Amino acid sequence: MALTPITTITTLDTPHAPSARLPAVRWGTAGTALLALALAPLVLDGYYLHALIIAMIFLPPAHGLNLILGYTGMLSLAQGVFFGIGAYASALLSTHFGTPFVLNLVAASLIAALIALPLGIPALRLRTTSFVMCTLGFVVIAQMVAKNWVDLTRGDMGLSGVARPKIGFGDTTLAITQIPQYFYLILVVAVLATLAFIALIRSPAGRCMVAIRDNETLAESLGIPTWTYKLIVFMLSAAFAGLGGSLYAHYETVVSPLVFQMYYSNTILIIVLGGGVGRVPGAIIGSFLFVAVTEALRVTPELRMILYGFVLLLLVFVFPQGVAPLIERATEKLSRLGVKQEKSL
Amino acid sequence: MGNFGNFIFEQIVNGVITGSTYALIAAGMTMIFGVLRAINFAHGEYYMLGTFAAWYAISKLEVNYVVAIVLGVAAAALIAATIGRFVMQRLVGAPFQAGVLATIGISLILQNAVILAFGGGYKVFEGGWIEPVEFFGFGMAQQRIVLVVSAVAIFAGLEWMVRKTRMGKAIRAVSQNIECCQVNGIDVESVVRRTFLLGTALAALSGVLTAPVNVSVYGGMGESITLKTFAVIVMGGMGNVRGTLLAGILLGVVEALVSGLIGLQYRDSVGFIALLLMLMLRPHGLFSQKARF
Amino acid sequence: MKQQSIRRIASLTLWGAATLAATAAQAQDAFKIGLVSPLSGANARYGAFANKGANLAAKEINAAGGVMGKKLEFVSGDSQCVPAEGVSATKRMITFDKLPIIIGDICSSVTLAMQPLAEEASVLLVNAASSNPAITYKAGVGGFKWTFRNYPTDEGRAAIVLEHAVKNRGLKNFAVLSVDSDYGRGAINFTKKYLPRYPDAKILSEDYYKESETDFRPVLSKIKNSGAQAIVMYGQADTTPIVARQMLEMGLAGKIVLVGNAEFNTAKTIAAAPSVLNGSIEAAAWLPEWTSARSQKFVADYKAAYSGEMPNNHAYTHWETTHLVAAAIKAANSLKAEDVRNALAKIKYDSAMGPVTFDDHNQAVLPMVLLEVADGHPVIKSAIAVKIDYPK
Amino acid sequence: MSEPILSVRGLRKNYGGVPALQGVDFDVARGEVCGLIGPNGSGKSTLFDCCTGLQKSDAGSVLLKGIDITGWPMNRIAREGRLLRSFQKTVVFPTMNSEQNLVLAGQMASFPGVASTFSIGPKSRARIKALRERAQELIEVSGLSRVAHLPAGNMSGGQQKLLQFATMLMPEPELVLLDEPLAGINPILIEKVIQCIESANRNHGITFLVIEHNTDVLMNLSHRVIVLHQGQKLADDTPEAIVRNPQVVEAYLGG
Repeated sequence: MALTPITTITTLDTPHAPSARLPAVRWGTAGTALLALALAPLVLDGYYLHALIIAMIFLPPAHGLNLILGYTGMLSLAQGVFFGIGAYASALLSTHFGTPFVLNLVAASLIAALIALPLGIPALRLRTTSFVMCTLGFVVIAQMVAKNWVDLTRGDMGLSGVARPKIGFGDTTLAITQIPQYFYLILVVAVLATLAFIALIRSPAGRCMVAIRDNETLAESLGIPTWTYKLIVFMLSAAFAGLGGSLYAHYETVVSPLVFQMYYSNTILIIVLGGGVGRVPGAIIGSFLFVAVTEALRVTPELRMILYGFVLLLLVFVFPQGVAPLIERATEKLSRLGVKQEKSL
Repeated sequence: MGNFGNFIFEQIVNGVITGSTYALIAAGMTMIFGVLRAINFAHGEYYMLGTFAAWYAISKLEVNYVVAIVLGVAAAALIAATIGRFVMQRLVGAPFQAGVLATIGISLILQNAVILAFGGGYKVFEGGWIEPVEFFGFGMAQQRIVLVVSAVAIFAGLEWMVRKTRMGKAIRAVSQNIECCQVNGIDVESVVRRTFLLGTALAALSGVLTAPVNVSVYGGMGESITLKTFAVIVMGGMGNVRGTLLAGILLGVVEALVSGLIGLQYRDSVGFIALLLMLMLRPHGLFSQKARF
Repeated sequence: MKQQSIRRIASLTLWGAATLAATAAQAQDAFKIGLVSPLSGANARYGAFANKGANLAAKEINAAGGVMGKKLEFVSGDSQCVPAEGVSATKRMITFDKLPIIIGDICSSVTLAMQPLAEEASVLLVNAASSNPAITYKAGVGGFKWTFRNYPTDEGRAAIVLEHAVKNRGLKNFAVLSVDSDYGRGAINFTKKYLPRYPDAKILSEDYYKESETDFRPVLSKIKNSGAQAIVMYGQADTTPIVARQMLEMGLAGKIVLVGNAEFNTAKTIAAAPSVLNGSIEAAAWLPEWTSARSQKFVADYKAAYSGEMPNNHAYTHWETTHLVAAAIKAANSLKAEDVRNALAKIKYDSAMGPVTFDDHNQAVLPMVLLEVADGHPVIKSAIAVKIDYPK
Repeated sequence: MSEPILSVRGLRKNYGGVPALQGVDFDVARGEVCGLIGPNGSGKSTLFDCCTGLQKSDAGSVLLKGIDITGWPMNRIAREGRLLRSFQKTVVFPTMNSEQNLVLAGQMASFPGVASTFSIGPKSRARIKALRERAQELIEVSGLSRVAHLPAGNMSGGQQKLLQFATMLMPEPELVLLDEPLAGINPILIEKVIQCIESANRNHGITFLVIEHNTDVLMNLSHRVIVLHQGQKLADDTPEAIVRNPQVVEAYLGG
């Protein structure tokens, strides 16, 4: 039996006849949300900004997972690996060569993608559970490598003192040290990543991914080289993860083999499933939701993880499609409402 | 060179002992996978629960080890029954990732609940038959022999159960085709419940049996076991009980040799490296004839 | 079922909110200190000890009139040994609770991530249990002015143990079996650094166990066959009984001794396999058997406070560090982080182990005790305070 | 007559020792509608699978327009060979609506390569626009306009059949293999499908190889009929001759 296809999910361009102004409303909501984020530093203090930053750091990897799970239909637990690889790549570049932030950022996602290639070629021969287990194996092995390749990674000592990002050149250089600056920097990266993601799934290739998810044989019979697409998607999702890892390294300023714990893969998975798999807003809503929940639960440190567990069960059984659909429906209602009002006027 | 031969032999024996524990735990997991098609990320937690309950019975209720085994397994089974009823059986036919998410949630709840209740510290497990006996020139606790023997016995029992009993036949039927069973009026949900109960009980049992030689008991002890089990069940060919026994013992032996000849720090990746190699060469598991899905 | 689970969650959350409200209510005239530690997940056990130790100290301090007339209270944060989580907890303490002083974390990677935060917020970060040398390499004159560490680094520890093992005990062939963490690996690196001082001493094999390891037979068989006389173990207290038990069943008792640091000397460990632990050498920051009156009293009070549970060294270091901070406040006669920091820098504090001072890297110079186990009881050989030569 | 568009030579295929095809040879001429009949298990679908690369044949070769395509991956045969097939059990992409299904079908033919499909630049948008228009036409023709906005998974079986048929025509293939196109659809639809096949064959010169159990219809539809029996070619002749062929009658058509 294959990964039970997520047949109920709707693709980006929703098939059911949408209210005429729905897209407008969509962009409207997106714009408002973005504006709200952009203004956040004016009203919120450090802790909230930090929470938002964490959310936005996990956003690109979540997009990556959404791409491979939600749009191509393969569950990969290796996102954490590529997240970690991205983090290590940035940390190594910055500590050894003092390369600028932007370069590290790009390099991190490139390196992640390149490492995904040799891993993906064998792994993608596998189906469903075997593939999941294989990606799980990558996590364990990555941690072993990080711990034992001491010459490169300094092993358990980890790499500390990763440089704070600097933007610009020469005397126009701006050193990012304050939380609000970080916030805007990471906001920009997150937005760019999101746009890239949308572009991807709106491209003809995006349709091919959905086709592979829906019925691989049929797609193959229509001349779509499914294997090639799956490999590319695997690498792309790794690139997204690497991006997040790089942001993480430059924000936390320390990287240790602990970034290869299951924690990160799980977190990314929870974000995507919680938000709504196979939906653009899914990963976005998910990442903020995740941070909101985990941080809110800090009110009871000792009960925190137990409650968190219950929240996961709640997700599975009460919101199996994630929370994005609720919000989408809300916006739709909104749009219909708008129409009515116009009529009444 | 005979010396080296002895060394290898000793390592193999070590491996067989550890491996039979892996096999025991994995057997439960693989059966659950068979009927539910869900990877149980919480499986190690039942191993932990069983051990914890037995520890509690021994050090707080001051019963003897044999009683503790019963109590430990019973306690774990009780919790498993509840979870099976309210969570696992509702995963029938749910998307794969739903199972992953739900079981991660359960493992968080169980693990941290135990930490909350008993504190995070290690507990020393008293009891069991830990007197060393001389065995081909190297010592080992009697408990280890008990462990291997009971593992073999249990697997014999499982084999018989799966082949002969109605329960076993139902399990096999559900593993092959859920829809078909639903049509033929097999109560899939109850089969899932019972399989889950059996599987978790096995995990708990192996926990209690290894506790005397593993000495320590603590809330987080399930995690690493769960990971190892994954490797074993895939190698054994998902849902294949006999294959799981061999895969478990194989993993145990390879681990022992690696940590004996290369280094203990590489031990945990052994399972998955082996798994990856196998998946490349025999994508359907070492022992199952055909892929089940 | 849905309703049920929802209700369950609701009730639990309410419970949490209630407790929070309660703490908030009694928090009027209290002086709050942050305590970041792993409270959930696989490392929760360390955090539990740390919190118990710290809270015990707070109780004692408050019984003696508190700090500057205020009650001393802890705000606890969960780090799960994940930097991101630790940073979240710290951020929360800095911006919400506006805490001037934070104690934390046990896991070095979290502490390393906390350092820059403390620096930016000018919050005093006192570490009580991380052993990664980098922490104080980069502190004080090394850069981070607001980080202090009241915990011995492993460099001195490794040096003392090796010297005693080779010089006084004539051990030559060592096998390494340490925890696979920055602590275990770091200590072994230092051991290797000092090994060349003893020409005929050598390391035959090197193994690192993961924190949840329980099966040591394979590696012990190897060590047995390698003909090593001693196992160099820098590891967790919790694992030592397991290793000892399995050495016992393999008949290695009396043939191979343990040297290093992993609570060889606690009653709990020795009870697991007395014959194995006899003769083992350990350099400890603290151990429950330490004879000083203050230490004995701590153990007694701790057991009294926590239903007979034996404290471990995390409990002690957090207990002692809390008292140290209180002392610094007293000396500074101020609750302002800046004053407390300056006071701490030049404090001369009498810990249960002996006098504590801080060097120019804000690293505590404090005595470590060297012990051997003789017929089931720890015997103190010496107490030495080590100064570190920092990498130039 | 020009070189055959498809020629199968000595094709063999076993499933775990059970022979499904044991040395089948035949040609399909350009522009004809060729019927393929035979009792269940005579290897018809297996033949399709081997021709389209879904299954690897054990022996023999498949030539498409004179090029040996044996062992090519399915997608290459479809793309470069312009050979499409339908499946016995109707399949469409359930979460996509009709237009998306059709655009996807046309995509590979109208994009130069995988890389170019990742672009959302004007060129690629223009390509998609063209595909959209064509898709709409086909939707019109197959009378799916009313349900075109639904996810294909929510359409009726018959509608899915029609959509699948439209999908076959979308990338303007040269050869289409239809596996029981008429199974389980009502008489009116049957008429419709037949018309589509004939017009596609006449107006676009598409060659068809059709498996169908509805022999009466097939006999009228096809220019030539090949009969498979127990993995071997039993007969290959005009419909008129086939219905009179005693072996065929005995093996398949029945009295």
